[in-house]
Amino acid sequence: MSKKSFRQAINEALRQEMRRDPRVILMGEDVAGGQGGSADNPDAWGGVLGVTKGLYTEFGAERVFDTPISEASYIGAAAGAAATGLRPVAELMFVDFIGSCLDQVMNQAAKFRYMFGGKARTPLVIRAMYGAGFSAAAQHSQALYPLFTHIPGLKVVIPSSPYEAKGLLIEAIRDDDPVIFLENKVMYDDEEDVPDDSYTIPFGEANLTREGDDVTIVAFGRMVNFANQAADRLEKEGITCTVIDPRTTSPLDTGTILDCVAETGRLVIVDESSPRCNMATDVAALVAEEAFDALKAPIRRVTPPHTPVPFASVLENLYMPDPARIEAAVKSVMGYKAKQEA
Amino acid sequence: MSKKSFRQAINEALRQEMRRDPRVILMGEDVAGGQGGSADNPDAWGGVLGVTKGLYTEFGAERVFDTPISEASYIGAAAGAAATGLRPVAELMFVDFIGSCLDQVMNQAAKFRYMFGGKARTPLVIRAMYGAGFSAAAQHSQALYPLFTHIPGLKVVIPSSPYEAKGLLIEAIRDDDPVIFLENKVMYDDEEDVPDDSYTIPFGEANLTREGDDVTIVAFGRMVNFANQAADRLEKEGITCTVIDPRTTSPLDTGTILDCVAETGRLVIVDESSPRCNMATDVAALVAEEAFDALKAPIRRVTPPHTPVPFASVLENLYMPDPARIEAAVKSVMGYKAKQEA
Amino acid sequence: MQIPREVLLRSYRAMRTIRDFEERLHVEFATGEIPGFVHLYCGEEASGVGVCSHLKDTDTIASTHRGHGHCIAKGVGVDGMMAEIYGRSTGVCRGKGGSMHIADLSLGMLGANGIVGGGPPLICGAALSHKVLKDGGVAVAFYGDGASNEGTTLESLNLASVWNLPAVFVVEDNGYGEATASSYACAGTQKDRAAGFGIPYFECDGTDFFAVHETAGEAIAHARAGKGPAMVHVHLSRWYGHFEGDAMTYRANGEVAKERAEQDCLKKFREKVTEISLLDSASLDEIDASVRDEIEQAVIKAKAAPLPEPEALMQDVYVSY
Amino acid sequence: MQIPREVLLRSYRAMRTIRDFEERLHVEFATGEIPGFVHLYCGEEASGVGVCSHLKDTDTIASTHRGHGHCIAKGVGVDGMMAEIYGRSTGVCRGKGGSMHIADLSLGMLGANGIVGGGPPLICGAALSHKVLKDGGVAVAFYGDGASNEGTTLESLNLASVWNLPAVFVVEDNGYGEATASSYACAGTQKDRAAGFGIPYFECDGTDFFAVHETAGEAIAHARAGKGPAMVHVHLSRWYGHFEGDAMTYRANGEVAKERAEQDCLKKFREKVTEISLLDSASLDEIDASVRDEIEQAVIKAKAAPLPEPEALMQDVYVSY
Ligand SMILES: Cc1ncc(C[n+]2csc(CCOP(=O)(O)OP(=O)(O)O)c2C)c(N)n1
Ligand SMILES: Cc1ncc(C[n+]2csc(CCOP(=O)(O)OP(=O)(O)O)c2C)c(N)n1
Ligand SMILES: [Mg+2]
Ligand SMILES: [Mg+2]
Repeated sequence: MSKKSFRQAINEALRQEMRRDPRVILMGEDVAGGQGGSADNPDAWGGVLGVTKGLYTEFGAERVFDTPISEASYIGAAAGAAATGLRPVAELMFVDFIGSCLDQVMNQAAKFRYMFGGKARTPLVIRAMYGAGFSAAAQHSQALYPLFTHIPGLKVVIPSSPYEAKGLLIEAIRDDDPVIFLENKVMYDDEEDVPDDSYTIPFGEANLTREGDDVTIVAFGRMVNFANQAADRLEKEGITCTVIDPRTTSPLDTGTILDCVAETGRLVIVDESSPRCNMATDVAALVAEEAFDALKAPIRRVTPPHTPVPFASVLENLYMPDPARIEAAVKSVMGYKAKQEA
Repeated sequence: MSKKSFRQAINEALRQEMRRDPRVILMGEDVAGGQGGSADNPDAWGGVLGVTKGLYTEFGAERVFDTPISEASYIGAAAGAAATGLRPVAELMFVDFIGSCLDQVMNQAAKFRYMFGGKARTPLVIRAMYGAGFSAAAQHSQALYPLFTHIPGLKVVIPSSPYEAKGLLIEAIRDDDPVIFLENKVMYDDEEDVPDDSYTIPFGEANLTREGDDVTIVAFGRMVNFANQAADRLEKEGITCTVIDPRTTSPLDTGTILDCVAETGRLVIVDESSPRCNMATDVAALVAEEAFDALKAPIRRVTPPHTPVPFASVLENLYMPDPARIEAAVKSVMGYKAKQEA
Repeated sequence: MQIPREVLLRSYRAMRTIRDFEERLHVEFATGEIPGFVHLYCGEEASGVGVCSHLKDTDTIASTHRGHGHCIAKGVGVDGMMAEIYGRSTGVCRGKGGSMHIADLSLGMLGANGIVGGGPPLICGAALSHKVLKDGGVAVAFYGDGASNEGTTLESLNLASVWNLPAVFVVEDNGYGEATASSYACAGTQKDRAAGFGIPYFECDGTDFFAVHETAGEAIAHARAGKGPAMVHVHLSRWYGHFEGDAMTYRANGEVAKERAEQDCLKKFREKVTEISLLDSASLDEIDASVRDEIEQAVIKAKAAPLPEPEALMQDVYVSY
Repeated sequence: MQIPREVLLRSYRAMRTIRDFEERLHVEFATGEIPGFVHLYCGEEASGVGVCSHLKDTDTIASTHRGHGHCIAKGVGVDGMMAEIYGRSTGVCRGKGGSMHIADLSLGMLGANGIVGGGPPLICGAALSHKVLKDGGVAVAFYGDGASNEGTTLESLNLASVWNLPAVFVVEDNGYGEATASSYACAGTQKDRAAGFGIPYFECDGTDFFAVHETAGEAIAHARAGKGPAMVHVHLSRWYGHFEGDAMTYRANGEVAKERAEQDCLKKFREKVTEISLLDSASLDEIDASVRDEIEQAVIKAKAAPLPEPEALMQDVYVSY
């Protein structure tokens, strides 16, 4: 066990799985970097933010493949390789680039197993960065996990810390279905204790980062941290919250969410993706259908507005959910009085 | 006023707008059909199901453009043409093909206006077929409007009848934002009275196809008809329903939905798209947040399961929501007794 | 190159099987019993069979919406295919795929594909598997003239070249993508496109099994030898509409009839092999009869086969509510 | 072809403006005041300016993530650009776009683009507008060697050719896409790719304004005359990292220094015009001084400019809850 950054945790997961299983290969734009360059330094980059650094040096050109800038063909190639015996981990760099290759994910990889009557397995992992807060503007800041969650046949993972990232990525690589693994780009330098050995965290099992009596907060990825910050502050005012990190949006641990709401009777959902047809609506609908009885107050969603991500920091900060808005939402459901009662 | 099919209504909308405004152009695969063919019959097809038939003959090669099978470039071209003075209507054939060109829709057309600080207008309409029920299997049967609804900057239209189709398509062509216009492929031969003159139906104004006291049903596209069939039967048993056709999922007429739920206190949502992060969850979340007080029962969703669309009719029929399932859902919310009361 | 007798017999049988399978589907579709979209390969048999005559089960192919011929050429059984097209639980995809999604990974058949341009990227991946796993296999993407304009196809040519993959790109150029002629939709030439990505180019008459066999043989040998990808441009004609129901109003009257009369790959094959006494008419007749029976049986079995059970709806996919 | 003095002066000024704008951004970025991703065009000035020296406001261009040079070459003002990069409300996109999304439709500048390969399809559309509206305009897509492998780019070459569009495709080949060399990532040649889609091909040294001017002039004239698209392959080098923060460990030591010393388009321009007495040193010095001041002022104004108001978050987009 030692302190590791989110970046290191992912690198270590990849390294350990590549050592364990020769079928695990890596591909993506500059996942090594420097191919053909005049410095003759083919491991120059290790991905645009250095996450895969050193893997080319250890595993070589037979396992680590830099690609042309051609997302449709190499993500499709990853799907094809997965269906024919390899276990590729493909890096899409920014999840925003899914627009260049969605067909290979949505109509090919995701559908093979079902459409071919169970005769195909597609053990494919697609890693990509998501999220705002980096001043990267509208085309490099989207969250987009609702798109993937909507598509049957995909599994979708959003780790909320270095520990989570390592265990979930190893699980993803060992899974036989296509998995979308989303990394928040502003969290790469976050650190925490992470075991040195290999371990897995199962999909579809939520993590309760804290338990409380008053309000259940469901949050995704980086928002788990914001939710915990809000809960810390609220605790000082005597409001205690359960914070649920579902870890995976597909499969979703509906049981844990429903159980917690049954106890607290109040629900706030924090989702940094665009507000329409997103995970906040997904969880709200689940609870409004299955835990209606338990609800003491309206279900509040904390999300960005339905706009592209603006560039200027002053606007981007307004755009993003933050601990203060979560706190306000929790207080509003605590303060709720039904009209009949009021 | 005369009886027109869904197909004719769309054809007429296109024809009238092309007559009215020379900047309106058409493009897509075989929207005319027969270019370069040995029969020298360049208006051979009028789209794969004949919807644009005759428009090439009337407007010629300067207004109607057959494309190579290259969705990314021609949908992108439509976006670029829209930003530079034309008002293109591009046909994507099956909405399932969005995977081949999502970037041009999501990161280009949808974002121009906001990202460029209001300096761009993108009056683009993308028409595409959606929906199951045609035995067209997993890659030609998806609904996918939740994907578009999730993306800020797009408007999304799902007409539920020939009358609706004509008025909404004319509105779409006159709108200055990019509009996704979805046509249910099994409805093209549906007929009803449609005015011969041009008319528009505004976006974001729901249509109440019937009003009742007991349950509000929100349904989309073809599901509006199923909802009305269910409501017909329920009426005979003394249960009366309000059926809401929102017409557009983005903008969504939240006011009408909330008002109706305030009156009936019960809500069933019928959505033929995959169940996760879809319009059923979107509307459920809205109501669970904004009309919580009024709710007398859980919000029920009638959707397909979270699987690809199967080919065999026997499975596809099980997959699709139908009037019987809607009826059952309505009865279940009518029969609901809170645990406290029960 | 002398083609072994057993390869000739097998290839003729495959071509005949495709022909009868397709002609029968054409008839069956008209009765309304077959749902969905059906795209027939009739007239193009020598291409799929000529190419696949060089492949083993451990090699991989990816096909298109017009996939029946490639499936049969790669060894997928007609019973399972027919049952699939009829949506039966005995279908090769248990009735869940249908005509456009027939696949059998165990035979290296990576699937028909409803998405134009869907196959070439997948074939880069299959070729990568062959390369990394060092199993000596090659991977072949079949795609049409129309599909040659998809970005996925064009990117794949580059990717295969950059990675020096054992991949062969077979452009089946039947002159049309739906109703639009390739003379309209394809600028430049396939030959120059191959050159644009540094890929060796081969072409042949797709109605002549021997031409396809020889040309594809060279291209596949090139790829199998580790020399990188190759392109084979096969000139063809399709005899039926784009899909069943298409009246082909974009093609000149009599054009198809002429092709049927003059460019039938089965007739040409028979003429050639009997002329130079490679095979005798009797053994071909025998094959014809046996195939006729096989197709008849496949239809009877398919019609009698059980429909999928309701449980199948939720099987073979992870489902979260 | 004799280039008018006023075009020479304007072009030199544009190149100098780009150079100073970029060198200054390099310094300002290091202070941490500029957020996000910044990709510098330094060293490549002669390309954007040489091409745009043939364009009017009514012509259209689409650019890339490395867009500042194209914007300046097309006439976008540096005050608005600098303010945009600083995220101010006075920015050309009101602070909502940033470096990667500078656009000014009124000047025919269809936007920088954060998506590699995003521009070429848009340019097909702009060219279609010029053609349908018969305004005599041409549309130019700038894109990199890396982007030349995107399916969108390759499809666009075909589409432009099939539609016979007044479109020019300018491949700015600086040898790298991020850290990966084009010698690795681009199979074949740009020349053969152009041929693959029936498009005339031109190439030139992108550090020589006169070469770019002449070559682009021919290509643009071809397109403007209604003869269809053309490709211009411009050979270049970039002087800074892929983005600010990239240490360029993939390039040999001293490589960039050598290029700066020997292939500086501004030096080469000055040498040539003074040698043959087209312009005198003094007028160039004057431009240098004036540009230096302009950039200084742009930074001062940008830093002093107001941030966007909170309301801007919800403006210029239709918002449904
Ligand atoms: C991405 C995509 N675009 C469009 C279609 C509709 N479509 C199906 S087949 C076809 C024509 C394909 O032409 P070609 O590649 O020449 O193959 P052929 O039908 O001639 O065998 C088209 C446009 C599709 N299925 N997928
Ligand atoms: C679709 C997409 N893929 C990848 C990226 C990440 N990316 C940004 S710039 C770049 C390199 C582009 O190389 P090139 O086209 O040669 O342009 P240059 O940077 O050399 O000017 C990459 C890979 C992106 N922005 N968009
Ligand atoms: Mg064809
Ligand atoms: Mg480059």
